[in-house]
Amino acid sequence: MRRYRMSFYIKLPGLVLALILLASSLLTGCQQEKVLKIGYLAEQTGVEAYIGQATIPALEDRIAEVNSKGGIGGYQLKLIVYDTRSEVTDAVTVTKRMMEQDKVVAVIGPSWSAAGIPIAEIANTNKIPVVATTASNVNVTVNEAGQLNPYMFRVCFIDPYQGYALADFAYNKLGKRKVAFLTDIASPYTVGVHKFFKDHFVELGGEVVAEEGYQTGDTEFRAQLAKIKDSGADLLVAAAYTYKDAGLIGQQMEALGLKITVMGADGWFVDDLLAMAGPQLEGAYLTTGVSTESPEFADFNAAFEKKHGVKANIYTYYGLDALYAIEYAIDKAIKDTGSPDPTAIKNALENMKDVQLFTSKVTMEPDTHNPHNKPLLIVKITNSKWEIQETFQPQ
Amino acid sequence: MPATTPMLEVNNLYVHYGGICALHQVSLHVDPSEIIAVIGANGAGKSTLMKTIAAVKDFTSGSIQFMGMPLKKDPYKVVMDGITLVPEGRRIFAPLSVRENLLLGAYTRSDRQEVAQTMEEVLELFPRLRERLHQRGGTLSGGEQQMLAVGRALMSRPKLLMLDEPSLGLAPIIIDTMFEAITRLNQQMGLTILLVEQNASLALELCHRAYVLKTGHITMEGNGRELLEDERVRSSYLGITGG
Amino acid sequence: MDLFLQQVVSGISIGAIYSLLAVGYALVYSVYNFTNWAFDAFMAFGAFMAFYAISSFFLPFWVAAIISILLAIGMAVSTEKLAYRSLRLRKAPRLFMMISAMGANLAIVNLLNLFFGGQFRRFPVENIGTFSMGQVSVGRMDVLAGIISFGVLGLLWVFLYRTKPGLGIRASSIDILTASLMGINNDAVAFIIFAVTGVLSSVAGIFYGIKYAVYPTMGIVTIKAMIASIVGGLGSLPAAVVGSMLLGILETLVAGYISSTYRDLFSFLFLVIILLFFPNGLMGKSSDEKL
Amino acid sequence: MSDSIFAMKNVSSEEISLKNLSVQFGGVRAVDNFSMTLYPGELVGLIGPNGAGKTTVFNLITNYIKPTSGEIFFMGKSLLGKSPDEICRMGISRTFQNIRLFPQMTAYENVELGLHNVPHYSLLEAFVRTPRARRAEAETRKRALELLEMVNLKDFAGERASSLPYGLQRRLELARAMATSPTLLLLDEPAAGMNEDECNELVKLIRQIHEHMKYTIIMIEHHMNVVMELCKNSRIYVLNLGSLLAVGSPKEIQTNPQVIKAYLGERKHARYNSNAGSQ
Amino acid sequence: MGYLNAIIILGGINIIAALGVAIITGYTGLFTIGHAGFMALGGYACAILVTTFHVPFAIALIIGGLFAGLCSFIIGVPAFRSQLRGDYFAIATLGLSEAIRLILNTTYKVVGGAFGFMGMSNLTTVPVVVIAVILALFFAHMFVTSQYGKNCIAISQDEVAAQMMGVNLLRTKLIALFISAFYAGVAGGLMGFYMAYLSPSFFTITRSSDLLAAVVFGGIQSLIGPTITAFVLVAVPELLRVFSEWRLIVYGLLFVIIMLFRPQGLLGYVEMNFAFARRWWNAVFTPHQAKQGTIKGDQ
Repeated sequence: MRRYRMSFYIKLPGLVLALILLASSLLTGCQQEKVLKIGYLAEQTGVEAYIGQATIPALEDRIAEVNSKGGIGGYQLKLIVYDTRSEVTDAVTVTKRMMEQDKVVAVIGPSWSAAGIPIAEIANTNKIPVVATTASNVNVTVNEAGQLNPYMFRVCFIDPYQGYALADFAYNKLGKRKVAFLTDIASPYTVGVHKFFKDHFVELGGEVVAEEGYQTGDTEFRAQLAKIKDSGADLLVAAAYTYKDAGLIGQQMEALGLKITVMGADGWFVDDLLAMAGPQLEGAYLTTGVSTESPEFADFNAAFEKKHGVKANIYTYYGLDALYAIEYAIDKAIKDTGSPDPTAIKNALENMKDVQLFTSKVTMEPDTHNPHNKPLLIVKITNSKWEIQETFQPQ
Repeated sequence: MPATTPMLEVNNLYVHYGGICALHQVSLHVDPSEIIAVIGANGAGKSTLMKTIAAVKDFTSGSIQFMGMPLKKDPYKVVMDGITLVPEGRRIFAPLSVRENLLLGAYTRSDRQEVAQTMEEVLELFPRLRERLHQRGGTLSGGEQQMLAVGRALMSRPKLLMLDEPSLGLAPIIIDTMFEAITRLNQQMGLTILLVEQNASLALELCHRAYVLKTGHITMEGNGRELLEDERVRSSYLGITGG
Repeated sequence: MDLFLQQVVSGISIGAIYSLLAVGYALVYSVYNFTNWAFDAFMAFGAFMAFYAISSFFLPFWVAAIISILLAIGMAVSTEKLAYRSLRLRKAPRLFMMISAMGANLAIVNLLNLFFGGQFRRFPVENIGTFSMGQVSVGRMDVLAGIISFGVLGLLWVFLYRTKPGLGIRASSIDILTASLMGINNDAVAFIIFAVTGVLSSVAGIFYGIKYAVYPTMGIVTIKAMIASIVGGLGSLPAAVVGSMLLGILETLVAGYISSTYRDLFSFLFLVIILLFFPNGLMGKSSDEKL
Repeated sequence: MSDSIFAMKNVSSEEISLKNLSVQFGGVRAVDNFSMTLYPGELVGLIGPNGAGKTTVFNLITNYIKPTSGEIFFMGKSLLGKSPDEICRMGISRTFQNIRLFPQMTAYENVELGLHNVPHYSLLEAFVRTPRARRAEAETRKRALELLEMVNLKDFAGERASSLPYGLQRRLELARAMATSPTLLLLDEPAAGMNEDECNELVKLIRQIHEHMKYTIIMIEHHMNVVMELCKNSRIYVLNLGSLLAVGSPKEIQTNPQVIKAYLGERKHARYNSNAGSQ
Repeated sequence: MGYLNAIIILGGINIIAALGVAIITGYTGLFTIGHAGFMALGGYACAILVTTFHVPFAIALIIGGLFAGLCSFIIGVPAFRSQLRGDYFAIATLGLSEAIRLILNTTYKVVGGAFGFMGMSNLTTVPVVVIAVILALFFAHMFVTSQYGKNCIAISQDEVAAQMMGVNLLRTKLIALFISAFYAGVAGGLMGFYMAYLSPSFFTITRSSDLLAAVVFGGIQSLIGPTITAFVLVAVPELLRVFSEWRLIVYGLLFVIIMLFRPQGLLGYVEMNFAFARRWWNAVFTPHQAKQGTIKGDQ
């Protein structure tokens, strides 16, 4: 109690000094021999905190596992995690920090495209590869002018695939003709799915009867849904980036007595959605690159939840995919050139062919840095469970 | 008026606002059943003195004793002990009804019946308030508001009633009624009153004893009548110069 | 017409929740003249407490609600003690309290995030469905939430207008200095006001959680309540309710008839226009100074 | 009414005239059908018990509050609808009953503000401080110090206004009012809170600036000896409950039975001819 | 040391925007929680000028700032005419800022909507930012010490008295708001060309309230205070990374602690010209002036 009374003016400089010391000890931590650092851009706080919280333990487990087996090519791996607060500026700053201060050899993340675009620039400048997890906007790897961002990769498919596949499925398999959209206008991801769905659906001969919007963070959709109900649509496309939106849309549709098929994209694919609005979204369809329901992950899921008290979600998988890809590339780089140089790692990533990652085998397209022909699953929510309907192979 | 122990005793009081000294070594005492006036010009520190005794303002050094005990630090405890201040400018609660204003005066008292009885007494004293019992305080005229403010203070059954500039902004005829009521309270109920006034002649005529406050210092004290006749008081506060 | 009615019903159900929060803002503002930015943290806190009482301790809803309310009262009151009290006593400008509140808010929200995780959770109560009036479907939970919200506001009204402490609080909101001269304990008033804030935020948080979801940043919605209380006129409780209902209905009508994309644009436009014609809000007291 | 005083002036050259001014606050007539005319260079007093509406008259002249009815002309121009700052720039300046200095600014800065209420150089010049801007600033500085000297505050130029003693704050306010180069000065209780010596000094100061600067002055004051002394060659208006009770020379006012009754006090006569409350 | 550069650049950008808020909030006494909107306007304008019209970066920055300044009149003219004050004005600025963000989010032509504005290069380097900060400080200092600036201070101290002393409130407040928005606009331009990308999601209410916090921490009526705190507020969350998940909790508590222990802000009422040092000198070495009133945060 007495220490607590110490004058603030004595404490403050002390606190600042301690902070600076702690920070500088981190800053100066020079690259030790035989340790390779891999960065992870995590959303630990903010609206998307659930992404980072379910991914960090998985990455750490995997790295511990690799290290316990002697590392890669004699190198031990070390994970550097920084919180982005789900803000782009933070993501940019910490990427610089990882690359320039911590001297990471590769970076995992980010999970959203708005951060992916400026980060690509940083990766190119520092010549350190970044493997984005779920940043699915086209411009993340190929910039607006059509030039490849040489150091930016991703392990997910891109927005056009999802929009295209969903439209195809809705028109041809489900026989839907009148579509309504409910889109988060502040999220490039949902706007992208909306655009590509609409393009293909109209091309096929479908009709767009309502296009409604909302803003990230909104929770009230009844006004929009009532309008959609009035529009006579037989299909609602709501490619929410955070699953919360999808859950709320489901709940509020039920409250309004709106019973039409809903379609979403991989932003939905988090088990918590089923807990939130499983019955309400019964019969809804969505696309995903990987499913937590696939039997091959059952053991992993159970072990993960038991160990960490958090359910694995697809962001966990994508994070692991990215890590696996980087592991492969480091191994390859060491084998080819004798050193885990970031540029060598980048070259290895670029030339990945049929490499088994956590979820599937991946071949990287050298000219787009997107995974080649990554299969896309169409999932239906049945009895509050994900049920894989079909696998969609893009041509 | 001989008294054994003073009801209120202020010793060597210093009060500061920021770096400015508002009260300088002020000492005074109030005996039971006295009317004491403190007179002085605007800015002399009269209101500061009142606020300090009401514990709204802290003092830097010195002491204040009430009924032989040091003054409490919190305004509400001071009210519970029996000191009630009628603030300068009345400060009634304009949006509240007259009745609510009066009830607020009795906030520290819990016996409903006794409170009702006091209210009856107050309404007896100021019959005008009874007519306006359910009107909003803000709609009262200035004189009625002053009655309400005094009535509200009386609701707490104070041992010491402090009045800060009760004549402020009132028509002379209303001032007369007001001061009559104050005298009555003192004479009939034996209420001790500490009064701050700028209208020196009025206050001096009414009080038993008075103090003259000048830029934070007590410069004179004495019997009201004596001070009225004092040349210095007459010239500086009553505006009566030789010519 | 049905669409219109449907929108109005939705608007009212949103307005009811805004009202609880806006009244909380108004109450603090009326006495302390500052905007309590920590309000959204209290709301999330209340929702989380109820959520965990039900999901981890399997308590019945009502018990959980009461526990949550009590904890939220504790949270609100201790925030007042730690973050505002000394500023209040020092008569610091309200901006300082606002910043202090912002800090408290940041800390509490991130504590929730740290302890409970950032997932969105469905509030563990049974869905009691909807009923229809003509073509208009109304959520039973919304009706219940509306009734309880207005019930709480009604109780608050009774407390403020029919009890002695309530009278004391109203007096403090008019003139805190004179109130203390009446023997009203300012600390007790602060305690009561922030306790009421805790009740309001917790009830709002629970119903918001039931209506939508429970997550650490759920309090973002309080910005709407802040706007509502400002549109109504800062510091006035009835004005806060009027502003909230107005904003709730207007929002849904704009989304329903003008453009859902530009809903917020219209809401803000509406706010600015109201302020231009009523610089002190619709029912606010004018702050003319005396010379 | 003392006709002799009015007769001396030419009607067309009046400085300010208030015509049948009324204002209501929530049903109460704060000022009721009040008229008043001043000629250049006059110094008149405005007295009356508290709440009589004296400050309200000042507020009406500076258009801080708008009259319910009536008109105000200043140098032949109507003041209605003009904003307080326009009115100030037209040449009417005032002090306040409760001192309203800029508390965190120095004494010097307070005076300076009145001098550059309209800055003397363009905004662009402000950013680079051209020689012209610097000259203008130097000129302002000189003027400000002159004004401070005039009210004997030069030694306190660098002090924060809020840290000055009460009496000096009053004088600083006077200097600030003079800085706007007014022709009409409205003084709201300049002697409030001053002791006898200070009052005498103030009387001297006001007379000096009145003569020196040729201001027209309206002064609200409770200190009778101050008013009586300063207005001994002109007249005093007495307001009661919003309306004009009497107007005349100090002598006439002191003996006016109505004034004595309403203001100076009736009961014990002579004793009450003082400051019946203030603020 | 690119990471340090990142902090210097982001800190510098934050300083420039905070100086803008200091002018309107610290010196003129009008709270704003909408300066992110002006940053967005300046940033996008600057980006379009450079990428589409190939205007030199420095000139584009200034035009972007002017554009933000002009847009500030949209809210300034009506708000000051109807005498909005305090929280009412603050919420009106918030309204404008959110409206700007919404419009940017939904306008896909030219500004790229929610996808953000791409195709920019990285032009904001450390020297650019350092020079910009120095210029910004210099001009801000020139402004607040000018007759215009003093009129602003007078308004913040006593609006009524200032008006009665002939200060044109509308004009003076508009000038302050214009300059303030100009600063924010320039900061926005620098930000865009640092990120080489602009997205409406950069300019949320969080950014606005961070700027306000920087000014309040730094101190009312001070430029040097907000300059320091604006930088520190960028650096501290980075330093606090050692607390990992506790970072933002600690950060929030720091807000509370600073307000409790130094409620007037770090350097409230301390002018840049170091008059305070002179005054301190006088207080210590000249006995008759030692009776200074303490500086109170309250006005």
